[in-house]
Amino acid sequence: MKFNRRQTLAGLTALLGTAAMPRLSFAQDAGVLRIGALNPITGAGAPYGSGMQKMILQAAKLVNDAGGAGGRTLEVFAEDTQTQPQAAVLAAKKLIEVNKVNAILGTWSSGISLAVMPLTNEAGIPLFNTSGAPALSVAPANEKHLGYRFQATNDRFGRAFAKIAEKEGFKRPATMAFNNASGIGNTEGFRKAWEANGGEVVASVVYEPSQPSYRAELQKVLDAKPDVIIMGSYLADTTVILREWYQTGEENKWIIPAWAANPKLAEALGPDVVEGIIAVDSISNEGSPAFAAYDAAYQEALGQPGLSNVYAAMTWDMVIVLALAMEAAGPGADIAAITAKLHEVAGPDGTKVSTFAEGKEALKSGPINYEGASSVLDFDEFGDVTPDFSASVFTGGEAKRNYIVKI
Amino acid sequence: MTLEIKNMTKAYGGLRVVDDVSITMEDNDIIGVIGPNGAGKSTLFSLVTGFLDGNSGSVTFQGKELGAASATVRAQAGLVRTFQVPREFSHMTVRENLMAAVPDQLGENLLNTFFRPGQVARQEVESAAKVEETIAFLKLSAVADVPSGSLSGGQKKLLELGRALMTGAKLIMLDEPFAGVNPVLIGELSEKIRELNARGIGFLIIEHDLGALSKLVHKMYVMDRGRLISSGDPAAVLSDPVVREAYIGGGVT
Amino acid sequence: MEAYLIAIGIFAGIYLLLALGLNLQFGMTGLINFGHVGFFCIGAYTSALLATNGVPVALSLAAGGFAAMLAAWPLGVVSIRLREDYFAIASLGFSEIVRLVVTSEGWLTKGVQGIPGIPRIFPGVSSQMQSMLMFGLVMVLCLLAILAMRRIVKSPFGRMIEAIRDNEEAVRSLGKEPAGFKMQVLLLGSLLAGVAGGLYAHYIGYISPDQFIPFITFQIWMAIIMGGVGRISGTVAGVIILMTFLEGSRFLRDVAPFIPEVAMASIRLGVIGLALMLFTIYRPQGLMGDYTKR
Amino acid sequence: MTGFAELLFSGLMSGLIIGLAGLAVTLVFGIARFSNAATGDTMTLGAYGALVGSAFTGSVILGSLIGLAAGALASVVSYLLVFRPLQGRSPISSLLASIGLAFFIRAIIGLVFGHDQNVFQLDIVRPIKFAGIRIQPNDLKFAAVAISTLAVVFIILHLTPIGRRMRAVADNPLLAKVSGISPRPVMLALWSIAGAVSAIAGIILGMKTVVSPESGWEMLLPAFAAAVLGGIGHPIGAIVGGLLIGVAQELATPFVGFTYKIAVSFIVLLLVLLIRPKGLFGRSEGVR
Repeated sequence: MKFNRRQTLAGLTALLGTAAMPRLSFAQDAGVLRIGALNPITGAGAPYGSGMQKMILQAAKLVNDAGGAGGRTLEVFAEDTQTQPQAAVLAAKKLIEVNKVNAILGTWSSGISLAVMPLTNEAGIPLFNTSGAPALSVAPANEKHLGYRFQATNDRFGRAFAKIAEKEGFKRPATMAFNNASGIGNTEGFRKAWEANGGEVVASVVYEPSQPSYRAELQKVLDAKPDVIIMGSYLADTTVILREWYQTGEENKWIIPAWAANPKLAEALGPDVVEGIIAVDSISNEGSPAFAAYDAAYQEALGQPGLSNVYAAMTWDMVIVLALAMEAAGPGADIAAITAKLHEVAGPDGTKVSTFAEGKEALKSGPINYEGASSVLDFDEFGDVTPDFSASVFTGGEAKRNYIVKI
Repeated sequence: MTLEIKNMTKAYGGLRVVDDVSITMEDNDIIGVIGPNGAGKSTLFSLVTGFLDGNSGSVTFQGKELGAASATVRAQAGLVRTFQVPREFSHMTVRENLMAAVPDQLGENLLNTFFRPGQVARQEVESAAKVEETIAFLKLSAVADVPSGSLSGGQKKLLELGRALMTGAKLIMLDEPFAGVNPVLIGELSEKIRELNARGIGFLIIEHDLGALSKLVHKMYVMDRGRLISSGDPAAVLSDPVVREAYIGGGVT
Repeated sequence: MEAYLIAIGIFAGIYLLLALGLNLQFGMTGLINFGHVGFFCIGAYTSALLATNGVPVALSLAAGGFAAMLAAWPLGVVSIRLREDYFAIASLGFSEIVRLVVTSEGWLTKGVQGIPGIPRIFPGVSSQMQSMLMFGLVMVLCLLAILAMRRIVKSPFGRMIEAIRDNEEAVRSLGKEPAGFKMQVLLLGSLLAGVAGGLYAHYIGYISPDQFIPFITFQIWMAIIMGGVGRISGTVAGVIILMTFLEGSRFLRDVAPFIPEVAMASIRLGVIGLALMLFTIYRPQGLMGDYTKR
Repeated sequence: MTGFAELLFSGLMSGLIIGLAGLAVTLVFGIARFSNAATGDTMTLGAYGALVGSAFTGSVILGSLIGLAAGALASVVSYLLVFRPLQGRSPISSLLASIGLAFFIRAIIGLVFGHDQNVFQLDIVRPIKFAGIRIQPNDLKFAAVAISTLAVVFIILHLTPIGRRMRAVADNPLLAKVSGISPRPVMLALWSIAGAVSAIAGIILGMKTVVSPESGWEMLLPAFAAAVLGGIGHPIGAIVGGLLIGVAQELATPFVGFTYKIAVSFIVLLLVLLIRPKGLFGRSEGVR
């Protein structure tokens, strides 16, 4: 009796197992290029992930509506990284092995991209990411040059911070960083650039998140009497730190990445506290026709302005650049040939285009230069882009763009 | 002298649960400790076997002052107790319970388990033979392979006695061995205790069942509210008016 | 397709190594270890650091297991004699300290940047072959661990830890010190976790501190509680259930498209929580458990 | 020097939150005899309850009372559905179930409220100066709330009949049972008090920082540490333990580095277990 029960259970478990097995992949279709959308739908990246995924789907639809690229249409397979490397690796395996995708688009945090890149390298397919870690540019991670980054590196952010601090005439900067790769990447990038210019960073602190108070950290920084504090931070910790700072009565300035110094911060703290904060962002290529197209798509899909999710603009560009490369490589080209064309269609030389349809047309008559929604999108030898940066200053609770820095 | 308990005292806050108790016991003795509920008998056991730390007093066993020795060390020295509510290893069979009690098993070390399996197996065979003897002696053969949790109260008491025997104890302290045991089994248990005593094992027994106990023990101590109030020959102790007073709660004058 | 299944198999094997150790500790001995991921982390980092500095992978894997075991020792010395739930809290604190040290001591561990480019275990083979070999290795190690567990269960040692789980005081009354047995169990479980960590690091190729959060520990707990506490077959079943659940939720949208994907993280967490509660209340012996034993 | 004093003050403030959470842990431990890992998420629940309450009533104070009631209610429900069926089983079962409960609460909060941060709309003002030390008016209010909470808990425990019965059960469950104390009202009282105290801790934490589904869980280890440091089952001990940990975190980190700030509470915990497992105020029974 007991044995029977256990047998039944074992059988049930096996059944469950089979139910979870993916459907068998369809036979390869010559007219279709499969791409994987691997985004942080859940976990820490959840605020951006859905938008990123939807923009990939939307852009792919646009490409297909324009008659496809290189004679093929795009088919998108979407997976969730859960913002966790283990889950991301399994998801990438599934995309590569089960769905047989030819490119993976839209990994978000550096930890995820670094964990997924060995898999895409092995499969010989490109990985388009939106992560900041410098390690993603070089070997061992990017030894095959299949990694393309649509986001500015942390280093570049740091350089932008330094430019802005210099332009604003600050003399005694201090830094505070969230203890992760991106947070420290920003402030260390700033330090390198600032010290290369002969400046001095008067104090720097790295803090752990989720604390009831950051007074000790703040005090260490404030004791050095900085005239500006450069942050490598996120929304939640920035909210607490700024509140506590305001309550100390100090009057230094702040330079904060825009993903932390955003409208939600102003809403949480009120206009008085955020007054004068300089928010720095790699700018989406606003005002460009590509951005307008993206913005419209984003508005339609999510009911929010496209500006609220810079990463979605990046994933939008990913699809279009890939499709243009397919078109340039011609019908039947394999993914290696397509990847080889990426620099060409996005690079600075050629007819400027801002949509896929436009680019497809222009390619008939010569080289093109896709100017993206997220940036002008000119890849360097590492597959990195160098977007422009904006400095926005909060006045009356709203961030107003003051000027643009080029690095 | 096998065991000498001197001036043992344990207090919780102001309440002296065991108050200045001294008991001595020769080799081969069977000694009884009686007293009403809450007299401190079980606490005294815990103090002597190292399950509790006393406030003052000392225990000497076979000429060695035990000091702050742990329960484990005391048991290893041959001073082994049972519990009022039997603490059998309930998911293990009777046989496994007894096997577990065998001292100095090589196989209790993981390295030996993996790297000297032959010796471990040989030792297991030896232990199993001893366990068989004990099972036969205690007449537990019928239940030898039954999970001990499902034994009757009396059988559990027997099992605990058996485990104590397996450790090679020199002095076994039984906490209410007759409680909840049917009269037939009580007689048998008493018989076993006498037999073992004849082989040289001393017994210190806490009990409520005065009838059975008085026939068994050579000497009796009476505790009430933490203190020793009487001691001596069982018959004399039982006729002591102080004892009667304590037991019957002052109802009889 | 096969490669995806093999990848799941490799992860399942790694989880199984973790679960077997935890089952030895909790299921068989009654030791509540909430810091299992800490030893996993130590194994992963030790092996990764050694291998990226040129030590042969076979050696670095062993060193990972050994380092995890070594780290368990002081934790045991400090807290193994404590009551079981105190040990639980102490071990949870321990794993958090491990994560913080790994995060903060960048000179050694590369801190928050993590360690990229950890060498594969089998150099110079195709990726397909790599996965196959890796799967084979993980399965062989799991098999070895299972055989070791079986031998332990049948040994005098196994009898003793079962006795400890049933009644610690009675064990002491027989002249045996539970702490010594618990320590051995802690060390062996940590060794397994350390080896699992090394395998994980070399398989995934990149490790960073945020991969070693306490949630991993509780996933393993869920596996052994659902599968059957104290039983090897239950542990295997539990890990299969866990992997089916974790990966199966990817396919949930095919079945139930009305659930928004954003909600999936909460749903996964909630299901794990609910399973922990329901199983402890209604079926403490787990799916594969046996009423006569525990 | 004023810097030092300010850090001390800020440490005391963090310590009050940790101490309140530790108080909830220690109360449950003293009477229900297990470590309740759902304490942190009950805090979160209280904070969200207060947020919703404030939004409905337009008053932070009324909202907080609603949050407090939500915490107490959730706590009682969790007792009735989860912990009562486990009574009489080993404390491990309850501990495991409480972890499951913690995850479950957090999942529900995540589903209902999403993962974005939320804040209480409190006025943010510049500090007042007292003997050169900058002090936040809000901090003073929080401290007052925390201290009155303590006072209320102690009044309940020591001056009401139900409180006396609770203490009797905590001192000696067997004896209490024998002397005819019915466990049901004692347990209901315990769980509502523990839930309310957790909720208050969560609300203050939420007001000082931000409210997100994970915020309470992150406080769990410090809360445990405070309870153990004070001697588990000992209410005053938990508060003192919390204050010590809060102050130690703020004062020690300039020396050990800020990234080790949260490690301070674990290290305190391990040290206490090593040197004095019964804690500062506790009795030795049941620790080893």
